[in-house]
Amino acid sequence: MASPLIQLFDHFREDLDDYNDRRERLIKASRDVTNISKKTIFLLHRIVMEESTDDHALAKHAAMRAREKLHEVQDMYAGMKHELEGDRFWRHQRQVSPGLQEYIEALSFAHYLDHGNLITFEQVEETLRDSNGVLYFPLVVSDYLLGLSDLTGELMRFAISGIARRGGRAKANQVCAFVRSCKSDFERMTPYIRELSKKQAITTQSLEKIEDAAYAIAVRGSEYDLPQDMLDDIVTQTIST
Amino acid sequence: MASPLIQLFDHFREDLDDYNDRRERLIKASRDVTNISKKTIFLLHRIVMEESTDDHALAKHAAMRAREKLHEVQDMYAGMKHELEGDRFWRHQRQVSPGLQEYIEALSFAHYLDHGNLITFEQVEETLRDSNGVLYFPLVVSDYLLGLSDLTGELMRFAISGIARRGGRAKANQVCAFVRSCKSDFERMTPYIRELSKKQAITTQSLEKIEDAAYAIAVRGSEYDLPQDMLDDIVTQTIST
Amino acid sequence: MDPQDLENINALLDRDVELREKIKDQVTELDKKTRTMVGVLNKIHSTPSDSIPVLIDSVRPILLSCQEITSSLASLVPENQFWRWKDMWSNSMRTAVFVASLIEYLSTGALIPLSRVAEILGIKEEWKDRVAVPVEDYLHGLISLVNELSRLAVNAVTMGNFEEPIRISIFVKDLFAGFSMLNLKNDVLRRRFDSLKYDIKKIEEVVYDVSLRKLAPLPKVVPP
Amino acid sequence: MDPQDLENINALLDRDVELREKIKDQVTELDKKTRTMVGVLNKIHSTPSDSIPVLIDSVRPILLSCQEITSSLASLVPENQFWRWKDMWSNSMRTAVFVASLIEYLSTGALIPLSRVAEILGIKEEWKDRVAVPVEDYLHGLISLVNELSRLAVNAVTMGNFEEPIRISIFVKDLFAGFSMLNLKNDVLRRRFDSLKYDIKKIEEVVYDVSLRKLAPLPKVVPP
Amino acid sequence: MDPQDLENINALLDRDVELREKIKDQVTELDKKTRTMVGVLNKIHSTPSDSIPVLIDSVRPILLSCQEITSSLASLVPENQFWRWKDMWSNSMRTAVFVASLIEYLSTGALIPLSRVAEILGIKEEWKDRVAVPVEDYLHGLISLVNELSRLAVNAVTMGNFEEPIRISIFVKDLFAGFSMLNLKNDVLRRRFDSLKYDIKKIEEVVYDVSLRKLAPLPKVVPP
Amino acid sequence: MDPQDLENINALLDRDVELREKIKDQVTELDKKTRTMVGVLNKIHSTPSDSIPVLIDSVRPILLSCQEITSSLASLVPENQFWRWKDMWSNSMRTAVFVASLIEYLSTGALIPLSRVAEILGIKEEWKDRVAVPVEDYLHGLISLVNELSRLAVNAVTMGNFEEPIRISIFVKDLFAGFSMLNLKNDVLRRRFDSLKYDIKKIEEVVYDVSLRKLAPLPKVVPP
Amino acid sequence: MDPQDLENINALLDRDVELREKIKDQVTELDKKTRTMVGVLNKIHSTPSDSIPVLIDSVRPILLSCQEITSSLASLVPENQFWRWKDMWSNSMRTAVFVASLIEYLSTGALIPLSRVAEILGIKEEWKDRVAVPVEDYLHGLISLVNELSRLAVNAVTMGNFEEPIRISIFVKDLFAGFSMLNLKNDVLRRRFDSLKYDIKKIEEVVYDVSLRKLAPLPKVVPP
Amino acid sequence: MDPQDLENINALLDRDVELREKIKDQVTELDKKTRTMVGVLNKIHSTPSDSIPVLIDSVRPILLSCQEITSSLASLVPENQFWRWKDMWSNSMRTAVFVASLIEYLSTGALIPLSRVAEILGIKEEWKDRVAVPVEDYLHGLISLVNELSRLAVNAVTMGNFEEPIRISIFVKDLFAGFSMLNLKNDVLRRRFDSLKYDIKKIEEVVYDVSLRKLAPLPKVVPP
Ligand SMILES: [Mn+2]
Ligand SMILES: [Mn+2]
Repeated sequence: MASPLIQLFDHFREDLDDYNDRRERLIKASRDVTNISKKTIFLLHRIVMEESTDDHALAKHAAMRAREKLHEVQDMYAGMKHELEGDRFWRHQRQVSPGLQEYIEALSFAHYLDHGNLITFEQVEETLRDSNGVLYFPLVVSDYLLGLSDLTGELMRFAISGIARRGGRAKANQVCAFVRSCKSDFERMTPYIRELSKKQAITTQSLEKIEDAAYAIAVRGSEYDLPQDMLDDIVTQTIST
Repeated sequence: MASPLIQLFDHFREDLDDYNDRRERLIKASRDVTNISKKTIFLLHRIVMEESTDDHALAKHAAMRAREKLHEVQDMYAGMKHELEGDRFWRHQRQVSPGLQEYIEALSFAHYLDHGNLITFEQVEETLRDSNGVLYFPLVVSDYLLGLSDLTGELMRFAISGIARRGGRAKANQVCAFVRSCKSDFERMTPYIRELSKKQAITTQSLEKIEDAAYAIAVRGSEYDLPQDMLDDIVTQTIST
Repeated sequence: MDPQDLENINALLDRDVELREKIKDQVTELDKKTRTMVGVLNKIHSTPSDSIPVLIDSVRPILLSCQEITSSLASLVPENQFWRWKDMWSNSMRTAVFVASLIEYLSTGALIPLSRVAEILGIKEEWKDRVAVPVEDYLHGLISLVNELSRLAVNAVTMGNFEEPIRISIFVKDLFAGFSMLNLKNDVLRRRFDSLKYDIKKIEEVVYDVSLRKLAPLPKVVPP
Repeated sequence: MDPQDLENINALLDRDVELREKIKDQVTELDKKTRTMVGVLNKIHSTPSDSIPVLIDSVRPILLSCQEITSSLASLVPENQFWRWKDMWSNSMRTAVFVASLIEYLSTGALIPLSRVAEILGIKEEWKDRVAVPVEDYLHGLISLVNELSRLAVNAVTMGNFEEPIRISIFVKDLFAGFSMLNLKNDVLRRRFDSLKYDIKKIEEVVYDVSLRKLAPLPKVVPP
Repeated sequence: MDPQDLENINALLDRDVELREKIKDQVTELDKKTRTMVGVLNKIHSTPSDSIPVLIDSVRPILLSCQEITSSLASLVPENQFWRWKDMWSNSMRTAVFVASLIEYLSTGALIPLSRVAEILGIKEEWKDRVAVPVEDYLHGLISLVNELSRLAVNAVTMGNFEEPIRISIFVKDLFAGFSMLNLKNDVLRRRFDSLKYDIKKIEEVVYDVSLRKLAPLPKVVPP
Repeated sequence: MDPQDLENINALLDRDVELREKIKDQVTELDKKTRTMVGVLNKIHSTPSDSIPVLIDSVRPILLSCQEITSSLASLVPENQFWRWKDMWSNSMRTAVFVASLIEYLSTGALIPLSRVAEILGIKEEWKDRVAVPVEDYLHGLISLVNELSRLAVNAVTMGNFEEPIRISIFVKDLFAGFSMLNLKNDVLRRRFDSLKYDIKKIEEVVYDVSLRKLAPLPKVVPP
Repeated sequence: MDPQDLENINALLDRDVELREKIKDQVTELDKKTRTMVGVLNKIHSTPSDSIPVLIDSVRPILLSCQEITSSLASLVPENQFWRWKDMWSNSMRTAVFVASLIEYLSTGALIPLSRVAEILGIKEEWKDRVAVPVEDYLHGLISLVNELSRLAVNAVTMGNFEEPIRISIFVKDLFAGFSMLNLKNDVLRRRFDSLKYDIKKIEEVVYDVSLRKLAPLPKVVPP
Repeated sequence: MDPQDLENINALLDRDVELREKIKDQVTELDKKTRTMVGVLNKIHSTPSDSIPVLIDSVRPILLSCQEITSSLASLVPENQFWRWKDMWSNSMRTAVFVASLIEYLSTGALIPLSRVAEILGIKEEWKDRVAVPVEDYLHGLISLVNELSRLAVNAVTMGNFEEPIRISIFVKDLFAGFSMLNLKNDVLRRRFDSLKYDIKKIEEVVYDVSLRKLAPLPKVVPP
C-alpha cells in the first residue's frame, strides 16, 4: 500500500496531467485555428487578385468564401467550449489568444472587404456564440484590439498588390484613409496594452507604405487631364495587346 | 585598353588581395599557434598527472617537453617574421594576438611548473628572438598580460586535479598563494586594458575554486595530529590495496 | 472605429486598470507579511531545538492574519477570473505556503497537506474561481522548504543536534520521490525541482559526515 | 546594524518609493494627454489645408491642460532633484514638444522657440531645479517634427496640394542647417539627427516629382 | 509557374511540417521512459549493495523498450536525414546512454562500449543515415555517469560500504584519463568534461576520509 | 577506457575539423565564381537587347565551371551528411540559381525548372545525400530574379525598349501567383516573398508610364 | 533657426561636454586609487591575523587621499546637478565604501556607519546637491563587504584560524538581519541582497566544518 | 610579479594613455573641420550649377587647413605604429576623402586619384608608417561620394538641370564597375558597397524619368 505522501502526489499527478493534457490540446487547437486563419487570409489575397470585371462582386465573393472557411474555426471553438468553461478560460488564455487574434484578423479582413468598415466588438462576439446565443468563452478587449491591429498589415498587402488593377488606385486611397483612422483610434489605448505599442509601430510602417504607393499613383496620374478610371482603362488595354 | 579608372582599381585590387591574402595566412598561422599551444597545455596537464615518485622531477620533465613543443610555435613565428615587419605588425595585430596570448599562456604554465614563479616580460621576449637577438615582432604589454591572466585558469585545473596526489595538497596551497598574488598585481592595470577586467573576474572565480579545494583539505587534515605528508602516505596505501 | 464602441472599449480598459491597482495594494500588504515571517523564521538556523516552539508561536499569528487579505482579494476578483489575476500574488502565496509548511515540519515533522494550507490562509472552497491555492504554488512552496531544510541540516550539526540531519534526509527523500512521480513540463517548476538534487547532495554529505564520525545512529536503509 | 541608522535608511528608502509612485501617476496622466493629441494630429495627413485650423483648435486645449501636470510635478519633485527623476517623463515631454512645434508650424509656418514651449507647458523659470525642458528634449521633439513633415509632404501631394512639399522642404532644410551647427555628442540624439537625412531625401524626392511634372512653380534657388 | 512543379513544391514543404510533429511525439515518449528510469535509479543512493541487482532488474525492461522508439524513429526519418533531425532527440539519447552505462557499472564494474549501447537501444548499423548514437552523445552520457558516481561514493559510506568509494575512484580516474586524451573542441562537451574535476575532488575527499579513519591515530584533543 | 576505442573516437573528432576546412575552401571558390557572374550580368541594365546574347555567352562557361565545385563537394561530404554541412554553401548556391534563372529568362523568356538548374550545376540525382539543390534555395534564387527584373524594367525604357517592361510584368505576375499558392512558413523565405510586392509595384509604375505616354492625351498645362 | 537661440543651445551643449571630460578625469583618478586598495586588501586572505594591522596601515593613507578627489568633484559639479552626474562615479564610490567598511571590520570588528564613511572621504554635508554618498551606494559597499568576508571565512580556516569564521558569521548575520528590515525595491540592490544568502550559506558551512571537528568552541546560541 | 617588471609595465601603460589623449585632441580638431565642410557642401543640392564654383572656393581653404593636423599626427605617432592608432581618425579621414572627391567631381567631373587626396591633405610619402591614407579609407570616401551624387541627381532635376543625372549615371556606373573588380572581404566596406545598388537604382530611375519625357538626350548605350 502506498504511503500517504505517495497518495497525495498521485492526486497531484492526476491534477497536473489533466491540466497539461488540456493545455496541449488547446495549444494544438490554437495552432490549427492559426493555420486556418492564415490560410483564409491567403485565400482572400488570392481571390481578390483574380481576373474580374467587377471588383466589388469579387470582394463580396472573397468575403463569403472566407467566412465559410472560418466556420471551421467556429466549429472548433464550439468543440473547445467545455475545455474553457468557468475559470478555465482565464487559466488557458495564453494558449487561446494567439489563434483567436489570428482569427479576428482574418474575420475583420473579410468584413472589411465586404463592408468597407471595421468589425465591431459585438460583431466578433456574434461569431462566437452557440445556437442559444451563449458565448463559447468571453471575448477579451486585448485580443480584439491586437487582432485588429494585425489587420492593418494585411490591408497594406491588399492595397499595394492590387494597385495595378483597374480601380486599384482608388481602392488604395480608401484603404489608406481607413488604416490612418485605425492608427488614430488605437493610439490612446496603447498605454493599456503593452503589445499594442509594438503593433502600432508596425501599423505606422504599413501606413507609410500605403501612403507612398498612393502618392506614386497620384503623382503619375496628375500629368494627365483624364479621370483615374480612363487612365486605368488605357493601361489595361496596353498590357492585353 | 582598360580605362584609367579600371587601371586604378586594378592596382587597388592587387593591394587589397595582397593584404587579404596575408591576413588569411596570418589567421591560419595564428590558429595553428593556438592549437599547438592548447595541445601543449593539455600535454602539461597530462604529464603532471602521470604516476611518479618524484613530482618535482615530473614537473621539470613536463616543462621540458612543453618547451620542446613550443619550439614549433617559435619556428612558425620565425617564418612569419617578414609578414610582420615594420608597421605590418600593428596592421595585423588583431590576427596575431589570439595565438600569441595562447602561446604566452602555455609558455608561462611550463615556466611556472619549472620555476614556481611568473615568467617575466623579458623572458617571453627571449623566446621570440632570432639567432641575432632580433625580435620577430614587438611584444605588446596587453598580449603579455592577457596571456598571463589565462594562466590562472590552467593553474586552477592543475591544482584541483592534482589534489588527490601525494603532495598535491601542499601544491594546491602554493598555487593558491601564487594566483592570489597575480590577482593583486593585475588589479591596478585593469583600467588600462579592457579585456583584462573580464579576465580578472574569471581569475577571481578560479581563485575561489582553489581556495575552496585548499580549505577542504585543510579542514579534513586538521582532525589528525600527523603532518600532511604522513596523511598522504596513508591514503596512497589504502587505495593501492 | 464606431464612436460607441470606442467609448465602451475605453470604459472596459479603465475598469481593468482600477482593479489592478486595488489588487496590487492587497498584494503589497501580503508581501510585507510574508517578508516579516521569513525574516523571523530565518532564526531557526541559530535557535536550539527546545526554543523552536517559542519562535514558531511568534510567527503563527502573522500567518493567520493573512486571512484578511485573502478575503479582500476574494471580494475584489470578479467571478471566474482567478487565473487572470493570480500572477500578481503567486510569489507571495508561494512564500506563505513555504512558511506554513516549515512551521508544520518544525512542529510535527510531517508534510502539511494542501487542504490544510488553504484552511490556514482562510481560503474557502467556494472562492475557487476567484482565490485558491493551485497545486503549482503548493509545490513551489515545498521546494522552498527543501532549500531551507538543507541549510538547517548544516546548522543543526553546528548546534550539536546530530539527529536532525537524518530526520531531514528521510523527510526530503520521501518528498523528492513524490515529486519524481509528477510529469512536470519544461517550466520554472521543473527547473526548480531539478535543482533540488543539489540540496539532497548537501544533506547526504551532512549525513555522511555524521555517520562517518558515528555521531548519530545510521539511518535505516530500506530495500527497494 | 545600529537601530537609529536603520530607521533613517528605511525612512529615506520609503520616501523615494512613495515619491516615485506619485510622479508615475502624473506621468501616466501626461502620457494619456500626449497620446490623445498625437492620435488627433495624425489626421493632418488626410485633412485638406483649409480644415487644418479647425483640427488644431481641437488640440490646443489639451496641450494647455498639460500645465496642471507640470505644476503637480513641480510640487512633487524635491529641490535639486530634477536630474534624478526627469527620465520618468522625458518621453512624454518630448512628445509634448513635438505637438507644440507641429501646431506652430501648421499655424504660422515658423519654428517654435524653446522658451515658448516652456511657456505653453506652464513651466516656470524658478522651477529649474525641479521641472524644466532641457535642450535635449526640445531637440528630440523637433526631430519628431521633421519625421512627421516628411510624411506630410507625401500626403499633401496625394491630396493635390503641390505647394506644401516645397514649403516643408524650405522649413526642414533651414532646421537641418541649424542642427548641423550643433556639437552633438555620440548619443541617441546624434543618431536621430543623422537619420534626418532620410527624411530630407524623401522630401527632396517629392519636390523632384512635383517639379519634373511642372505641377508647382520651382522653389526659388538661393545662391550660396 | 508550372502547376505540377507548384504542387510538388507544396507537397515537400508540407511534408516537413508533418514529419516534425511525428518525430516530436516519439521523442516525448522516449523522454518519459528515460525520466522514469532515472527516477528508479535514484534509489541506488539508499539501497544496500546486495539489493542493487533487484533494482537494476526493474529498470532493464524499460531500457529495452526504448527499442520500439528507435525503430519508429528509423521508419520516420527519411533516408540520409539523420543530421537534419537529430537535435530533436539528442537530450533523451544522452540520458539513455547514461542509464545503460550506470547499469553496466553497477552490474560488472566495467565501462560500457559505444557499440554495446547502440545494441541495447536496438539501433542497427544500417540505420546510420537515419538514427545513430554519435560519439558526442555517448561521451555526454559518460559524463553524467561520473556526476552520479561521485554522489554514490558519499552515500555508500553512509550505508557502511567503505570499498565502493575506492572502486569508484579507480574507475573514474581511468575514465578521466581517457577523456584527457581526446582533442575536444571548445564546446559544451569540453565544458562538461572540465567540470569532472570537481567530481573527482569529491570522490577523493571521501577516499581520504575513509583511509584516514581506518589507519590514522585518533582525532586530536578539542581546543578549549 | 579502451585504447582502441579512444583512438577511434579521437579520429572521428579530428576528421570533422579537417572536413570543415576543406569544404570551406570549395565554398570560397564557388563564391568567387558567383560574384564574377553577378558582376558581368550587371551590364544587362545598359546593354541593348540585340547585344544581350553576346553578354550571356560570356557568362555561361563560368556557370558551367561550377560543376567542378559541386563535384568536389560531392566527393568531400560523407554519405548521408548533406543536412549537416549544407548551411556552409546555401548562400552561394542561391546566387547560382539566380544566375541560371536570369540567363534562362533573357534567352527564352521562360522560367527555369528546378531540375534544369541542378543539371546545369552538374548535380547528380545520386548525390542527393551529399549535394543537392533543396526547394528552398531554388525559391530564394527566383526571388532574387524578380528583384533584378524590376530594375531591368526601368532601364529597358531608358534604352528605348518599351515592350520589355510589359513582358517582365506578365512573367513576374505569373511567378508571384505561383508563390502565392505555396504554404510558406514564417521564415526568411516568407519575408523575402512578402517584399516582392514592391518589385511588382515598381514594374507596374513603369507599365503605367509607358502605356499612358503612348495613348493618353498630352500633359496638362503647367500651373502658373 | 534663430541665430541667438542657436548660439545659446550650442553654449549649453558645449559646457556639458567639457564638464563631462573634467569629471571623467577625476573619476579615473578615483578608480586608480580604489583599484590599488582592492589589490592590496586582497592579501588579507593569506595574511596571518597578527600582520593584518600592518596591511591596513598601508591602505589608510590611500583611502584618505580620496578626499582630494571628492573636493575636486564638489567644485566641478554645478549646483543642483548631483543626480545628473553621479552615475559616472557610483561604481568607484561603492568600492570606496567597501574599502572603508572592510578596514573598519578588520580593525574593530564593527560596522562602519554611513556618516563615518562620508567623513573619511571628506564629503561635506553642504555639498549634498553636488557630491554625496547616497544610501544606495553605502548599501552596495556593504554587500561587497559580505562577499569578501565569506571568502575570508574559508581562507582563515586554511590558515588555521578557526575562530575568525565564527566572528564573521555573527557579524554577517547581524548585518543581514538589518538588510532584511529594509523595503528594497526590485532593482539591482535587491538582487544583490538576495544573493547574500549564498554567502551566508557558505559561511555557515565553514562554521559547520569547524564545529563538526570540534576545532573551535561552539558559537553561543542565543534563544530568540 | 617581479617589482621591477611591474614598474616597467605600469610605465609603458601610462605612456600609451598619454599618447592616446594627445591624438584624440587632434582628431577632435579634424572632426570639426570635416563637419563644417560637409555642412557647407550640403548646399550643392539647392545651388544652381553656375554658382557651384563659388561654393567650392569657400570649402577649399578649410580642406587645405587639414594639413596642420596630419602634420601634428605625424609627429605624435611613433614609427611603425600607423596601424595601431589609425582607428582613432579613420572616420574623419574618410570624410576628408569624401570632401576632396566631391570637390573634384564638381570641378572637373573626374575621379580624384588616391595620390592626389594624400597630396591635398599634406600627407607625405615618408610618413607612411605613421600617417597615410590607406586604400580602404579612400574607397569608403568614394562610396560616400556615390551616396551624395544619387541625391544630387534628384535635386539637379528639381533645379531644371536635366543633363546632370546622365553625367552622374555614367560616372557612378564606371566607379561601380571598378568596385566590382575588387575582392572585398565580408566587412563594413563590402556591406557599404553592396548598398550602392540602391543609389544606382535611384539614379537609374531619375534618368528614366528624364528620358521618358525626352528632357535630355538619351545616354549613349555602350555594347558590352
Ligand atoms: Mn497577418
Ligand atoms: Mn586556457
